Amino acid sequence: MFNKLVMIDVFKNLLSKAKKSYDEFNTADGKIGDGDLGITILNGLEEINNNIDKFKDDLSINFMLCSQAFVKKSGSSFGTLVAFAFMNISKDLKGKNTCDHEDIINIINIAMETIQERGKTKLGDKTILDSLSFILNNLKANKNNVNYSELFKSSTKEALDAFKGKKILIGRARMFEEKTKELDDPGMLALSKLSEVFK
Amino acid sequence: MFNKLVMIDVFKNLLSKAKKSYDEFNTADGKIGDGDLGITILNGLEEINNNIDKFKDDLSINFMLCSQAFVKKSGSSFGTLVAFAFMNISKDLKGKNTCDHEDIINIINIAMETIQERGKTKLGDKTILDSLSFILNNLKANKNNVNYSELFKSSTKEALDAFKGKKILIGRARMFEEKTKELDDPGMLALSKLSEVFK
Amino acid sequence: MKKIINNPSDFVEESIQGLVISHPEIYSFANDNQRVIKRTSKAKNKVGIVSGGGSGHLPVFTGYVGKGLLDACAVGSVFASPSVDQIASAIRNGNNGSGVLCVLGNYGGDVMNFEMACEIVKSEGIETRMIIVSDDIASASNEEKLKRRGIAGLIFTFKIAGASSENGASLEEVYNLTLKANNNLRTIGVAVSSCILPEVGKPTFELENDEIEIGMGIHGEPGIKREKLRKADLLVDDLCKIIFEDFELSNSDKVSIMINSLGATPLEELYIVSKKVNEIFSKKNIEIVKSYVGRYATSLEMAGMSISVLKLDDDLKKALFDHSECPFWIN
Amino acid sequence: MKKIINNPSDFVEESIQGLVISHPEIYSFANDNQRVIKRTSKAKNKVGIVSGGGSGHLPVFTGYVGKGLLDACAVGSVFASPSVDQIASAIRNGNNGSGVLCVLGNYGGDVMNFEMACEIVKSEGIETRMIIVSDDIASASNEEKLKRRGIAGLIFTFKIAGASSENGASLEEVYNLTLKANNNLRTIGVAVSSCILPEVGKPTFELENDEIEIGMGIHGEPGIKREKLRKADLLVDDLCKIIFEDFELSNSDKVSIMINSLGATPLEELYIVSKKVNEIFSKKNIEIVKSYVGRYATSLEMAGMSISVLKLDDDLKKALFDHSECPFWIN
Ligand SMILES: Nc1ncnc2c1ncn2[C@@H]1O[C@H](COP(=O)(O)OP(=O)(O)O)[C@@H](O)[C@H]1O
Ligand SMILES: Nc1ncnc2c1ncn2[C@@H]1O[C@H](COP(=O)(O)OP(=O)(O)O)[C@@H](O)[C@H]1O
Ligand SMILES: [Mg+2]
Ligand SMILES: [Mg+2]
Ligand SMILES: [Mg+2]
Ligand SMILES: [Mg+2]
Repeated sequence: MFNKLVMIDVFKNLLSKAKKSYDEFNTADGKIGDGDLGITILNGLEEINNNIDKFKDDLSINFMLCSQAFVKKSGSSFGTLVAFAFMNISKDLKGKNTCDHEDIINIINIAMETIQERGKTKLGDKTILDSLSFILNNLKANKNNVNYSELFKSSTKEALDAFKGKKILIGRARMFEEKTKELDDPGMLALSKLSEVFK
Repeated sequence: MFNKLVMIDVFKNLLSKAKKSYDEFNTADGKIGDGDLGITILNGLEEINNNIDKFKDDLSINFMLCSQAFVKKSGSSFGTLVAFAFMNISKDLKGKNTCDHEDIINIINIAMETIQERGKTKLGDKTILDSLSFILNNLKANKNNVNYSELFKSSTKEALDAFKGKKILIGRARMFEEKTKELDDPGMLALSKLSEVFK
Repeated sequence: MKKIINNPSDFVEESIQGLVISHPEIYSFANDNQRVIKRTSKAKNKVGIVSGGGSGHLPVFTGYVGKGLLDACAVGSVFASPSVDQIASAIRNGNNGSGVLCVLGNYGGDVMNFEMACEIVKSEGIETRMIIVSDDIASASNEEKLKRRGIAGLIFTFKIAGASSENGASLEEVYNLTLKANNNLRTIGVAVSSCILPEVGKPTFELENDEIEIGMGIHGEPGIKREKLRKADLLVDDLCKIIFEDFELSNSDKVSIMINSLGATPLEELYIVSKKVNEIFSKKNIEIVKSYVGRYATSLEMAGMSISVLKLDDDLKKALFDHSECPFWIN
Repeated sequence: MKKIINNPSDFVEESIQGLVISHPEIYSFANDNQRVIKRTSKAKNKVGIVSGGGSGHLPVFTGYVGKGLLDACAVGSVFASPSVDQIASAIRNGNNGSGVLCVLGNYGGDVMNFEMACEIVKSEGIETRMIIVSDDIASASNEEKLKRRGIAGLIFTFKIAGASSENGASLEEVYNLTLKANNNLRTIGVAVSSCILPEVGKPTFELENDEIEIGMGIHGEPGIKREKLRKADLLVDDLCKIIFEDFELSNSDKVSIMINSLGATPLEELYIVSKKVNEIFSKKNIEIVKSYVGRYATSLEMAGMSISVLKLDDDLKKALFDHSECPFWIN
């Protein structure tokens, strides 16, 4: 069950993972973009952790804090999309202190809708949207005794594998055409690495 | 005896020496100035050698060509002073095809006057003027069977030695005060190195 | 590259404070947001022109605030979009009661944040339109021109929008003229060495000693190809070929060009480039009505340059030459 | 530092050709000399203002040709004085029948060549005076101010001389006002990395990764001391101290300042410096009437910057703000 304490734990772990993967994320982004994905993720997570003692039982408040952290610290696409997603999740969770499986499905759904709307992305463009859709499908397929840690890890990995050999169709990467076939989308890669911390 | 053929020979040798000493002169000048003394000397001598087939028996014409070469190729103090000196020497040698010992004394005299006038330099400022004055004195002291090569070499070397421990009092170097005591004046150093080619 | 800075985290704040304190007659801080710069003498009854984007590109973006150019600008962190808040404040401050045209470069974060900010101010009664500048040939094919990034050509659109609004045009009219400018605009750039982000402290990318990158973006995003460094004339030939392949220009056309340094590349080199560009255009009988040569859109101390071409008609030409007041644009 | 150039030996010719072809309304070649740039619209009946010096410092020297600034300029090779011929031609071309003021930096080659050129044109009936600009505090003690080099402060003297001549002052009057400007002028600079001469192909000097050189000249001549790189505010504090020790400025004084990049140092850093300078001066109650921040006198792609202070009286202030026309000076 997801609640304030789990959320605090997750974001602490995410931060330490982001520190370790800082160079890897920047480098992956640098191959096809401006090389700031590590900065974006680290800055956002640091700012969340700076505010983690403001976390309340009401998860809505916490997601709003997370959104504000990314708004404040990031000006890159990834950070902006995450900020918008957290904001919409926050709105949806108003008054909620815990999340069950259905709520988690709902959260992923909201994130995906936000990214589609704001990022003007479609499924199949080889972005974080596709990683989320693998998570969503697996969440829907497994309702009992879910090991979320394993599910996130394997879903984001599956997504990476599924898109090997496909072109990235959005963002800065788009212009590299063939070259992007061999490369992982940096955002999808980051989600996969970061998923390793889920409990 | 100094004539057109000797002059051609001297300038050919000076050029090959200047090529070898290019870095040394730049570096010496770089310690206290803008590091272009090697460039100045090499460019000027290259331009002279480019025009060396225009040399005539009339030495006046040749010195004017030398002056024009330095005017054209150099904008640094050393090159400008040399250009002015060559011009005044040219004026003085009008119609002359050969120079004897007294003429050579006269040439050095004219060069020194030019430098004093144009460069607003005094003897003792630790510049090429002082090297020339050592040459002049030795020319005056030795009138018979002079080995000019040796005389130029030893005079310019004496000048360098005499000014060790003294401050440079003119040009860009002046501002370094104490530091210039340990350093040779780059112009004096260049004259000393270049003198090694005189026959 | 050694930087003359204080704490890297204060880099943006201090540099825009310096901008405002150095030119108080032109720039002022918005009252409600220290990342928003507005004109010191606010305009009246004209369409507001607002931009915003990452820092590290001065004079882009905020340097172009001034009469006849931008009314207000939101200042992001180095190479990062300003936040929705900041952009919304810039729009409010740039609004003179006649609607606001937002002119921005085509970057994911910027576009999303501007869209959001426009939605917010709409609910406050401010009408907005958006021009997403997309002049960088290297960043997408001609068929996908709308997906191209915005680089040095941005400045032309600022000038056109600013002049048009100053002349009393309506939001619709300003939008249309600026859209025409963006459609008539092409830029192709080349980077020869990297810059260093103050917070990162090492070069964003590395190029070999004899390598250049055609089409590199102003954040160090990879370009279309890495090639050998070659003589300026050959390079300019190739760059102009890329422009002409993308952009049909004919005999009687009039254009303005901008030869822009990414930072470290000195004016002397830009003029060597400009000479060749002028020769190439003149051979094609395309008239260069005006050349801008200098540092108009930079990437900190990156070395490299870009060539921009704006095809002019009478309206665009008039707007380009109209009076403006800002330390980075000479009429 | 990779250069976008053709043959190094064509560097100067091509860059000034580019300058002229890019801004034909401002600059023209002299008919008699391809190393002399003159105003496209020649002035009438005013004192001519002529400068000259080495290339590699754009906009200095020749970029400042234009109405209200220089009438003509002789262009030397990179970091080298123009020849006597070239200077004499510049004086002839800059002469409008009312005598010519030569304004140049204090460098051995330049001074000697200008003196010689002045003698030559005198025999042709052109009256000249010379102002040898000497603003660089680092290059000589206060007692020997006349021996100081001329660096970024040069531009102030161009502007003052140009404005004064444009207003119809006599040669004597223009000379006196420009001399006052030179006496009221101080500059102190710092280099953080070297440039590369096109013909040499390697850095003129090397600084350690954490080293800066206070007082380095614009040709890479050593400065007064090598120190550790430090925060911008501390550095500016020290540089201002050097200025105030040399130059008594008091409570009610009005000044103009120029924060000049040697080339690679970006505008953002200059504004961080300008912010601090403004704060320091404001604490001393010295009024900064106008700040110029940008690349006014460069050394190719050298990194570093200088701070110049011009103390103003009413005449100087008026001349500073007078109208002028050139791509590198905004009124
Ligand atoms: N419009 C979009 N829709 C979905 N995902 C996107 C979009 N733009 C970027 N991303 C994701 O973010 C990652 C890049 O993030 P980031 O470095 O922040 O972009 P940038 O620096 O170009 O603004 C991409 O790999 C992709 O997964
Ligand atoms: N005014 C002067 N009088 C005599 N010699 C001078 C003068 N100025 C320079 N020199 C000589 O020239 C040398 C430096 O030459 P150069 O590099 O051409 O100077 P710069 O580059 O500073 O113009 C000095 O070492 C000195 O010997
Ligand atoms: Mg990125
Ligand atoms: Mg980014
Ligand atoms: Mg020298
Ligand atoms: Mg020199």
